Amino acid sequence: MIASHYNYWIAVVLLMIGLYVVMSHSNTIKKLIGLNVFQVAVFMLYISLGKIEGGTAPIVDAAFTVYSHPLPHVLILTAIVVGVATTALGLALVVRIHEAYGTTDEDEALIADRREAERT
Amino acid sequence: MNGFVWIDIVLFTILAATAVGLARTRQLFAAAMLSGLFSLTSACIFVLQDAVDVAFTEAAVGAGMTTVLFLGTLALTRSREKVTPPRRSIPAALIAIFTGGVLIYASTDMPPFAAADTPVQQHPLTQRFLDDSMTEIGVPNVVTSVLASYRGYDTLGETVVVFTAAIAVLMLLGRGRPATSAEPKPREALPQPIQHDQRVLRVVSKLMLPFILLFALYVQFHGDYGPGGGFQAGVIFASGLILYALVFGLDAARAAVSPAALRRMVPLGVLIYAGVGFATLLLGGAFLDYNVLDAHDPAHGQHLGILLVELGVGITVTAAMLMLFYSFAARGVGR
Amino acid sequence: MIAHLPILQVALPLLAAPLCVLLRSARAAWWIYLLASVAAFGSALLLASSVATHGPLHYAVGNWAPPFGIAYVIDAANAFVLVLVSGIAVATAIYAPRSIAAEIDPQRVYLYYACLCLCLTGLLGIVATGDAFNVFVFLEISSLSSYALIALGKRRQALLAAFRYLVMGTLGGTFVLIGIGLAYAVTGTLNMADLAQRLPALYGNRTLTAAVGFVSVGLAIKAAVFPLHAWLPSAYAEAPSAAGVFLSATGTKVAIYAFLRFAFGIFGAGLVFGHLPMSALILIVGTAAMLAGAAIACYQDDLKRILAWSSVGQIGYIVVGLGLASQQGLSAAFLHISAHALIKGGLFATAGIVALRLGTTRIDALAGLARSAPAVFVALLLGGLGLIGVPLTAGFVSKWALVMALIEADQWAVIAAVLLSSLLALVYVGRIIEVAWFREPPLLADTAQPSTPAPMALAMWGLVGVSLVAGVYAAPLSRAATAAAAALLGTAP
Amino acid sequence: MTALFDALMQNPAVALWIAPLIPLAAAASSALLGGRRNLREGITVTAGVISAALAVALWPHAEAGLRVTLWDWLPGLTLAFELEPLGLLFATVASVLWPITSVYAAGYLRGNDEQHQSRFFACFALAIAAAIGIAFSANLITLFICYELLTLSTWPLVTHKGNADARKGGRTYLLILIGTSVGLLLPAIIWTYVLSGTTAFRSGGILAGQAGNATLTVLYALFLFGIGKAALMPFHRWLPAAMVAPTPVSALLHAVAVVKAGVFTVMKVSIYTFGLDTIRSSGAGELMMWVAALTMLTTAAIALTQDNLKARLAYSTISQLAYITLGAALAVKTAVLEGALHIATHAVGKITLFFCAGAIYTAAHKTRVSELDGMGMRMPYTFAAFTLASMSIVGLPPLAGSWDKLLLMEGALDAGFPLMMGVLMLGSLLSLGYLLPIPIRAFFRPAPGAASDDRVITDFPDGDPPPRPVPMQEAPLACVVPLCITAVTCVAMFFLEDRLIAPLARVLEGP
Repeated sequence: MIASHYNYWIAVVLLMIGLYVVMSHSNTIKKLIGLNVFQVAVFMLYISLGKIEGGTAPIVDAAFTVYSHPLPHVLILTAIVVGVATTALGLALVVRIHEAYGTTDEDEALIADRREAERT
Repeated sequence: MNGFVWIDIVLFTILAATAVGLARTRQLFAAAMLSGLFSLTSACIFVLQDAVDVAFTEAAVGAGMTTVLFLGTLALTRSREKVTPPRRSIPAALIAIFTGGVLIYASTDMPPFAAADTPVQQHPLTQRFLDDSMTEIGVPNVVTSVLASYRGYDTLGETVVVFTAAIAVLMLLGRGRPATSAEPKPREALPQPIQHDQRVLRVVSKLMLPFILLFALYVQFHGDYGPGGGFQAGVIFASGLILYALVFGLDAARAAVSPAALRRMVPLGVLIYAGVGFATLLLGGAFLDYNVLDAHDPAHGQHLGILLVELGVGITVTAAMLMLFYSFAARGVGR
Repeated sequence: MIAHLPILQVALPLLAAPLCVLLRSARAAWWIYLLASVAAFGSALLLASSVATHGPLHYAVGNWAPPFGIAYVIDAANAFVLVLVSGIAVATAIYAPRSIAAEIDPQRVYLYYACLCLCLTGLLGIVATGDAFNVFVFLEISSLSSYALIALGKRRQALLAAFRYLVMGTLGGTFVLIGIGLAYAVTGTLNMADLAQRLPALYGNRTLTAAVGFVSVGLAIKAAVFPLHAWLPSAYAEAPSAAGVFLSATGTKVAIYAFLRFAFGIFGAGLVFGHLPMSALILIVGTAAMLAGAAIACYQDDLKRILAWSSVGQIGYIVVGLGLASQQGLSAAFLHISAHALIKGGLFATAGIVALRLGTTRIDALAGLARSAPAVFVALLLGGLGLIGVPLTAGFVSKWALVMALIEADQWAVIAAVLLSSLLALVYVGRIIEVAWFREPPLLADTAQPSTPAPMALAMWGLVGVSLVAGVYAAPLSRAATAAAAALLGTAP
Repeated sequence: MTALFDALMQNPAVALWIAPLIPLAAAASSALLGGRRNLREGITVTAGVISAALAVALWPHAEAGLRVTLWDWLPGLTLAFELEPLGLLFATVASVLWPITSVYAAGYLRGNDEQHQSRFFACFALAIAAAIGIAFSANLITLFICYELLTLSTWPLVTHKGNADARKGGRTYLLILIGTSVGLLLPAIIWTYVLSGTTAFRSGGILAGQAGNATLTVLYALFLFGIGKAALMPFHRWLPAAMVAPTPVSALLHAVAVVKAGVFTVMKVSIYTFGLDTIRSSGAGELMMWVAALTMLTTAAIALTQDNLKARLAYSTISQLAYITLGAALAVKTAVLEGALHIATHAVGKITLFFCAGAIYTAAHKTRVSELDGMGMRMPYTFAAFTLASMSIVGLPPLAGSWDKLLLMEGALDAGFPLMMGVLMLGSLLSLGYLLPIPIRAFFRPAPGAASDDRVITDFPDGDPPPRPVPMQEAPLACVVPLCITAVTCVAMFFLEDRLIAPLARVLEGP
């Protein structure tokens, strides 16, 4: 079990760290960093599905007969791009939030909003 | 147990240490760098697991582009975070542990890692992709044929995602000054020209730049035969120009590739990709059915189609990545 | 031509987005968006009628037969949602220009339309596809564009709302990705039909059970199902009005549709509702949603926030309907999907007009609205009655169907909750109406209110009017919902 | 016009369709005409006269069992109208009193210079449409829909003044009425549907043998409490809360539409959903009978303590409504006939009283009973009408109300509850106690301020008192004429009683 599944478990542990960072931190930049870790862990989970013992990269060549499965790779290529797109958009929002609130901290910004609402 | 296992263990240890360090540090700059390291290490693991294309992309995108964006943001904001109070950390830990627990539970019924008889390997898809694709499409890199043809529609969607991010960031940050500035300029923004005395850096960069761009073109057009393709090429091309901007200043880069041109290139790539789809429709085939592109030789049609859509991807990704960089960088200059 | 409609349905709005950016003119972008949504609506109608007469349509993208390529499958269930989403898109197109002109920097308007096109593309793509991973890709297109659409709200709160939505939404999307991955791990395929065929042999497999869990939680986040709703109220309340109309009417509904498709089209009702205690869980969650959403709505003091919280509650009705997993329950869910989309879209359109006229949507500012803007007020009133579920409105039709389904399932406690939450709806709608109708405006009210632009009024009345017609002539909608439910359950003729 | 009318009468089913459309059209035109007051009120009164004529003209067809399906809305949900004697009686009451109230309302609103008059007339007509819809409903669903429409359309009327008090009253009104209907009545309807598979009204009921006695008792209680408009305690609070409304609205609420819709629904459910035999045999009625009796006595006692004239009338209404509910719950023919008759007689009596209260307010701006001393001579017509109507409600012959009190006592005996006779007598005594002092004060006590004036005026050299020490100060003619008409009707109905209930009596006899 350990030898055949440790790959998955390490990905799960990384995923937990990423998820914890996203959920616990109120700093918006840190949240996005956590989100990245979380997503990379998921990518690892996927990629490990395609691996085959003794296989090689799925580039057909007369020298090889066993290839890892290409489909997870394709899916994760897509997912990586989605990830960077999300990060970019998130960071753009962080910059704007910092301009509008003077902070990159979600909780501080919420408090600022509440104060503003009380004043009016 | 072969030698790979030990490499695995070393890499996983680095990964775990990086992740823990990144979670614990309150220096956002350090966290961003660790996140880059994390991506790079995971790229190594992808290589070990035969996912060379993914590794390539993760290294370029995760370690390269994402880190640049993080640093760009940090230059505009502040780099320390507050201490996380227990009222946030305890529920978060519970959720993380629960999610992880469910996954561990799930993994107990997952097929053994790297076994040959897993459902994934046994499914007819495997044979189709690995054996038949050479006759159907004729591209040795199966990842490319799956990406651009079998699942070409997903890739169109993916290009659209990049396009979306680019216009969203353009909409949010624009290319001009911020509307309101909450606090005075915190410190030097990122892409000022590096001082003249750093001559070595300038010369070396200038020397490297053509090679980077050439390599990007190689990656773009050699994707059929080796790892690579539009995404990787696009990111590399953009990184080359970002390097140029870092060393010679944003204005120099903008003179070389103007933001206006980028604004046209981003949609152009998507248009090329979708245009291929509509062309195949008009030629009487299904959407993105490259076979109809060449009435006599379907395999040639596939080649042509893949070339075109990869070109579309490359254009959009290059332009989008560069545009993202410009947007963040220009925000800093404007202040 | 009909044969290619499934793909054109999604590809036309997709093509429209880059065109908007290339042409770089607000006016041209609007025309493109309008044409794209009209085209999408037209093809959705054609598809729906074709499906109704000839049965499901299959389309293999790239001419790769499934499961090797990506397939589109249109049946009565997704034709229903396609018509709804693209119809709302048309209404948004009519509504948007004046509203956007008032709220968005003119330099960015063309980008905004591009984002609307993209959001439409994403939502239609999720609905039309027959491939599990393709759902994720289009889910992300729609999500990314909606974050951007929301972030451009006038107040700074919009930025924060968009960011929180982004984090939650990405977690949700990634959860879906994990779920798809787990299902892929035990089957080796991504095609929905292929998955559905292979999964029954695996019932009881832990990986599969976890897959159901991850997909459900991920889509529940996207659908803002209580208690994963935290992102919704501020996101929809702070979004620019046009985006509010479109997203409030379609965003969560499509996520719910995706869940339906996963539950019935992939995992199978036997697994989700038979092997796993999902039905009980969904009923509890849905009941909690409709009570909590409506109760919190009563305490809000901003029109858009009331509407947004009310959405949290109304989603509860849909969720309860699908939790029953019966023909009646599902058709009630479909009915409420459409009824709520029309009503809430209409109400957000009204709120947008209020924002344009008064410059704010605070409840206190509505005083005297009935006299200063009688048409807007009447739309607000009719929409509000629909939210409560007063007879002769679409809201009643769907609630009636839901109650009948609950009776069939002997869920008396849930019926009590439905009635109680309708009463709560009466309270929050009553508050709005009372202020707008009976409270005298402050003496110094500026008399120079801008009048309602005709296109905005048209869109508002279109949505409210269709919801009323659907409430009175309920039979066609009811038939469509029944057919949609039958298609999902696999009992369609 | 008459030709059209004849044609309609040839085809009474169409008339059934049209009956609620007339007030709907009036509502629409009032809303659209806006400030053109004469035209607006002219149309309203004309529409009222037409629908009254229509209702009266339908009487010959009362037992024909006419039925029109409006449309099949959803599976299991058909909207349909049906003509039957009880419904026709209620429809007639509503549509005959509508034009009269409209005339009065026009006078009152102008006299008091009220705001939002168009909204008032539109909502008023809408309420009438809803009431007629309730009267002709062929099943519980149709009835429920019209019932809710009635609540919603009267809410703006209750909140008419728009100040904080009015809004608070409106909130109470809406919450209690919709709360009971959605929280109790709707579940009861659903339960009925589940038990019997239909919601149609059938002679003899649909629930006979469908459920056990305990279930039926609970269900009956759900219905009777759920029909909040019938104002059984403890759901009676909305009526006093609605006193903030202008007087013509109170007249509408108390006499024409709202409370009558409530007790009408009670009757209808008792006769056509449960069936009198079922109510009796299952014992379902017994509990509710005592609730009704308790309501009757308690609220009558409260009425005694109220100084505000309208509040006193409001509690009187609650008490009188309990007579009707009691009649239904006794579930014997005589008692049920009493209920039906009381719908009509109390409507005419109470509307007169409210008209009077409004006239007093318009002419003298007085709202309290204690301020009315000596007013009788200043407003002789008003107070004469008030006296007649009071006596009718108390049940003194030869006035309309006397028959139904008699019938109810007979019914109590028939049903085997002689004790109830005592309760009823006590109730009548209390009503005597809270109503008659008002005209007595007005006619026989000297006006407090006027007393000194009288002395000055009477101090004539020749010692003769002037023929009229207090000058007449009646309300505008538009107010006085309607109240005289209704007062006279109180007398006339004493003689018409037989005709009003004969068709219903035949239905109750059964085939």
